[in-house]
Amino acid sequence: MRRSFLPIILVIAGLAILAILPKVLTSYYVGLLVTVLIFGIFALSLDLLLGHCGLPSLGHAASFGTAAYVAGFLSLKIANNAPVNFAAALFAGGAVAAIFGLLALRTRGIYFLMITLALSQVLWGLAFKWKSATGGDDGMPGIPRPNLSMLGLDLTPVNSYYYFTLALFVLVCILMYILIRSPFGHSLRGIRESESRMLALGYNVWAHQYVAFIIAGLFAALAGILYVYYNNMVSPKDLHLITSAKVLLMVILGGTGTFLGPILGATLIVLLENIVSGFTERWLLILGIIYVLVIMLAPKGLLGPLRGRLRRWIPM
Amino acid sequence: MNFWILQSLNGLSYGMLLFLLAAGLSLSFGLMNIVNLAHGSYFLVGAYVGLTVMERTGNFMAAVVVGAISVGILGLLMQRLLLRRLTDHLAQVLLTIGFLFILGDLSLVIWGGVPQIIPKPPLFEGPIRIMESVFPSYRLLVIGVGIVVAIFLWWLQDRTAMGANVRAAVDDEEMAGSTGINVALLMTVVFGLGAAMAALGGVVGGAFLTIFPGQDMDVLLLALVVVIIGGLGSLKGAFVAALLVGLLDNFGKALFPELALFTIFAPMAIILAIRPTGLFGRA
Amino acid sequence: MDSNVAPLHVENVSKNFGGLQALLGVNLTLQEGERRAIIGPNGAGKTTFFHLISGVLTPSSGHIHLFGQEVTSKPPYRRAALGLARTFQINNLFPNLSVLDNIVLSVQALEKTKFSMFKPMTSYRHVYLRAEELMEQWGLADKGNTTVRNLSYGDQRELEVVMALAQEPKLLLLDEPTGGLSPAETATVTAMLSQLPRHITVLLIEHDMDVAFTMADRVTVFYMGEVLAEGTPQEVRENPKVQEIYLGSPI
Amino acid sequence: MDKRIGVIGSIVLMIALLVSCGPGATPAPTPTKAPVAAPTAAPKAAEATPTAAPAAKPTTAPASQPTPAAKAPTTPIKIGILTTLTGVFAAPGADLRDGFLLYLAEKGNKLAGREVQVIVEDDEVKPDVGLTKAKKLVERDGVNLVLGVISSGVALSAGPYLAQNKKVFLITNAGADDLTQKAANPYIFRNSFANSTGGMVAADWGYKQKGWRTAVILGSDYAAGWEWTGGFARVFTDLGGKIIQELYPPLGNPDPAPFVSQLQKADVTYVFQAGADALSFVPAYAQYGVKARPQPLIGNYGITDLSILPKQGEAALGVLQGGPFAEGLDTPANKALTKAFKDKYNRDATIFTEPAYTAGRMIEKALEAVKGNIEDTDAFVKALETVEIPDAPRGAVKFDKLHNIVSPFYVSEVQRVGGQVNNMAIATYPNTTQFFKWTPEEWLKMTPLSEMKGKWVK
Repeated sequence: MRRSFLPIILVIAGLAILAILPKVLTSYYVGLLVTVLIFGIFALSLDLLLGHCGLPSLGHAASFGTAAYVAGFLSLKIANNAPVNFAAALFAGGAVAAIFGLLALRTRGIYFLMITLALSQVLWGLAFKWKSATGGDDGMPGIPRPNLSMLGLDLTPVNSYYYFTLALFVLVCILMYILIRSPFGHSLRGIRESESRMLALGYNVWAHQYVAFIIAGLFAALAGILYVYYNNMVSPKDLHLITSAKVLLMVILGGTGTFLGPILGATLIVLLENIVSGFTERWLLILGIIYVLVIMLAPKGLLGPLRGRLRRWIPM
Repeated sequence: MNFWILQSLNGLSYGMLLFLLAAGLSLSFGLMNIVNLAHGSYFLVGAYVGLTVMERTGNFMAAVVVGAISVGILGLLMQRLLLRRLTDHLAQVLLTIGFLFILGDLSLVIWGGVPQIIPKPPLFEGPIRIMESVFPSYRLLVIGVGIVVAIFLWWLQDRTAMGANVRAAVDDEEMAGSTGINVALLMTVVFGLGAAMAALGGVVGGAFLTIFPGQDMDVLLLALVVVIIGGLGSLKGAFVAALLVGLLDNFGKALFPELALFTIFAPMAIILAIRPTGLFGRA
Repeated sequence: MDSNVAPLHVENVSKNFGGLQALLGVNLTLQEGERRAIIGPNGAGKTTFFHLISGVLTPSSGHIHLFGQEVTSKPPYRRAALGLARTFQINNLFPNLSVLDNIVLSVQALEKTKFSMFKPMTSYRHVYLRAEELMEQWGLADKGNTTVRNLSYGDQRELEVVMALAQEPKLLLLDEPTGGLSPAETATVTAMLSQLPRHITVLLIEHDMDVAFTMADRVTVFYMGEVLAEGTPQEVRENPKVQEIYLGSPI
Repeated sequence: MDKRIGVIGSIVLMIALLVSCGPGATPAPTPTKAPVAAPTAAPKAAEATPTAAPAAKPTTAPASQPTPAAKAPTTPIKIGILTTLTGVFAAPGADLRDGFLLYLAEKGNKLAGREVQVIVEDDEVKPDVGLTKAKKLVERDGVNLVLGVISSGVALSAGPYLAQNKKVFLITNAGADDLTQKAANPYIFRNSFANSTGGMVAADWGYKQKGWRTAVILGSDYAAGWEWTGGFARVFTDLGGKIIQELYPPLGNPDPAPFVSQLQKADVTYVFQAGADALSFVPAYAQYGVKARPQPLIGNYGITDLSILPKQGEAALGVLQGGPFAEGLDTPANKALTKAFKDKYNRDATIFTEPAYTAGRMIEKALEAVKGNIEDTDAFVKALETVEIPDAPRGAVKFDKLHNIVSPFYVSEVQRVGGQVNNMAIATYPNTTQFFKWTPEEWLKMTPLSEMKGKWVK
């Protein structure tokens, strides 16, 4: 196993650029970057399922949105106690994944897609209808950012929140990197390639998938928590099929099973969504065309053609 | 007593509409193994085309026929040119979500954002008396249309050569191909038929449910609930589930309006937990 | 020998799919170290039988014991843990992974560390050493970095067997190991199989009668879901019912 | 293969281009530390004397007098329109936008001598998208003022942000009572209406003029539905009337059947329905035989607004509404607006057009008072508070202490006039405030109407 120093240099350079960006960008663009990082985490978590396990969840927004609602509800209605709220929201997002995993992992293929979709839409319906707890369609606005005063951190200004998000983003990347290189990560890819062979080899396939489903749910929950505090609000949209599909598009646009792919996909889609809509009313049409073009012309994603070369750096 | 009769009729007519909407979706799932999230768009576009025809000609039959045929052709083309090439379900999902956006936005450009309603045929404009109560005659027409379409589909599937070929192709595509059935063409036709039925539902529904931007998503979710409860690919399942959902939704709203949506989501979740393949789906 | 400690003891096993009776009242016991071949025409239920033993399918009735343990409705991975390994009739590999990674995953299956999430795979040196040793032993050493889907069919077929061997099995099920191979490749694989140490019990399905009869100590014939005959190659060859099925075929 | 690379390349290029033309030359104000303690409490205190001249509310007010003397910048004034252009409220959103653009066009794109640059953003009727777009308008485009907003949910999420950043937010539709009551803020104005007022006018008129004593109320199950029907119920019961049934269909419920078919007999049905829900409700009311009982239908002014009225057919004739406007209003300004809008956009002006159009006049008048210097926000807020338009299309309008509109309210009826159906005013309630017949203190002490759902039937 030869090691090249190039990737390490690139990562350090990338981090340096990310660290400097707030100094040169206006607050609006720093805000966009925060969104990019959050969706980067979200997309990475989905890629753990899609790219590494071969499980195409159409309901990944369930963990994201549930955590967002729990964090929002606690901060707004109970107390702005960051550690407790973070833990509770992470737990809720993971619990949703644990329950959904039990139901969905009994099935494969088209049924898996439909069940994950249906289950997450049930949660969406709950958020939409249970007005007294969730605010219904209007969501819950006015959620304060976490107060980490005991650490001397005020996360209210967008720049501080950016660094906070960046730190967690880097943490997620490191954890994900360790995970996909571990024996567990290797097993997941084996399962993606052939479940029946893994079973015959003696792997408890279900347990691997279930654990991965929960881990992915936890990372998605983290993204949801960061999102609700960044926006200061949460709404049923965060649980909707369209959100799940958007993250899927991010992963596929970038390239599944690659490390940079989901992050690249998240970057492009977030920028497109926020910037194109300022130029034309017809941005939904453009977004639709992008979905079609990506699927028909670049089904392996932007990094797909480069995958062979990237493999040397990143286990895939 | 009166309440129950009236609300049952409401639920039945709504359920029949759901059947028109969901039958095609169930077929494309179960027979062709295609996940089509643009199915709600067929309903919406069909309704809008029907509206335009109705405004030009004033003939409700013409609106139904033109709406169904034009959307049927749209479905044919989408299946033939794009969906057929995608074997991966996930790719189908994202492609059809793209079309959900595209067709929705194009409809907004062409027909504007104002909610629309298709004028009813004059014969069915008014109310009729049923025992003590008053009921819109048009909703009885909807029940009739639903029954006719269900019988037609059953006949098509069980009593015609085309239906036999479809069943053969689903059981064993290679075998069917080797006996001279043009499987690819057959699938395209069935897909187009499913799209046309959704459009038929759009025109019929457009006369009492209105047509508005965003309806594509609303009806898509309803259709998915019906298909999941009924079981992918089962016409019988789609029929039973559509009536079930129609009645549940109607009684749910009438009795517990706060729980609207839940009265249909909860049965779906329970069925998924107990029988992931739906009431009549194949394992 | 007491059948309770036999590597494989199948007792009156039946399997039906809907209305179709795939297997009916099959009994079969293997002695330790035995080489047993299963032959029979297409549709006789041979592969179904393998699926029942390895746990892909559960019998409709009857019992299966591995090394004296009842495993009738145990999941496949539990049976693998008892020392069962199998190959597949149609190549069942990890096509987008390298040959090395395929074998590493097989070796790792024995390890308790397969759920470990915190240390990189590459830090488990002994797993790689074992994998490299296997590649060396079975002539795949120069192909370690090749992606499996780019391997020749013959090499893939060989890898099927190597992956099963990497599990260090006590009982090995081989589903047509030479299926689709050229005569030369068949010879290679046959040679490979005959080198297997005698403490491994082998059950193989074979279409190639030459391979079956040279490899096996005993032969079982399946026909229409039932055991038609069982015995030494010589006995089976001379069985009139078997000859009837294989009418005209040189047995 | 190369086709794919081409597509990928062009997507990347497109995005790169979009990003690079992003930041623009004007560095947006960076709210390094948003003032959390916006002076939200102030207005309530100032409310003690409702008839007195506007008191100075914003804490920074004293400095505002001399500033207009300083020359106003010559750069364009940037105005953001936050509205809905996709989804179920796309049509109202476009009417709102075009109402304001029409006024600007009439003024040659100049207000108080300064060029006006308008940036339109689509909130998709989603509160979080609305907030994101508000941030974009402020932080990227550097707008001086934001107007519009169809949905109260969006207004409630974007409002606090805009106020924190000291941007004037002029709401031209969203009617949630809270916006100018509990959530009132020195920087938030509303020139449309508060939800409950229309219902209160309808109840007062019906009880006194029509002699209605029993009523059924039916409202979409969200804040606006509770507040419109609640306004009706509060005044109706206060006068001595009785509510005998309350029904709340979900919002976005195009099939009114389960509800219409269980309406009980009463002197009147009061309804809040909007958009597609209203379009299907009015015909269903006739087809289920309720209209013929006879049981008159009165509702919010959206149940038969002009964009859907012609499609509701005969069933709509005779339907009554209470609201701050009626399309058939016979004022010179309304006739001029109706004609100009039709000429420019080739469609009818609707109830969503008038407030946005009048917003143009109100902003212009306030700008003239500060000599175009909108950058002095507090002076501009003060000027806007005192703006009075005696001849807006709907009549004389001004703001109350909590920055909600004071305007005439109308009871109108769907009539056929010269072969066309329209909403014709049949009674006028001049100078109506959001507190109707109560004082602000009395009103604010009562339970908010959004919490009264389900409590009217005794």
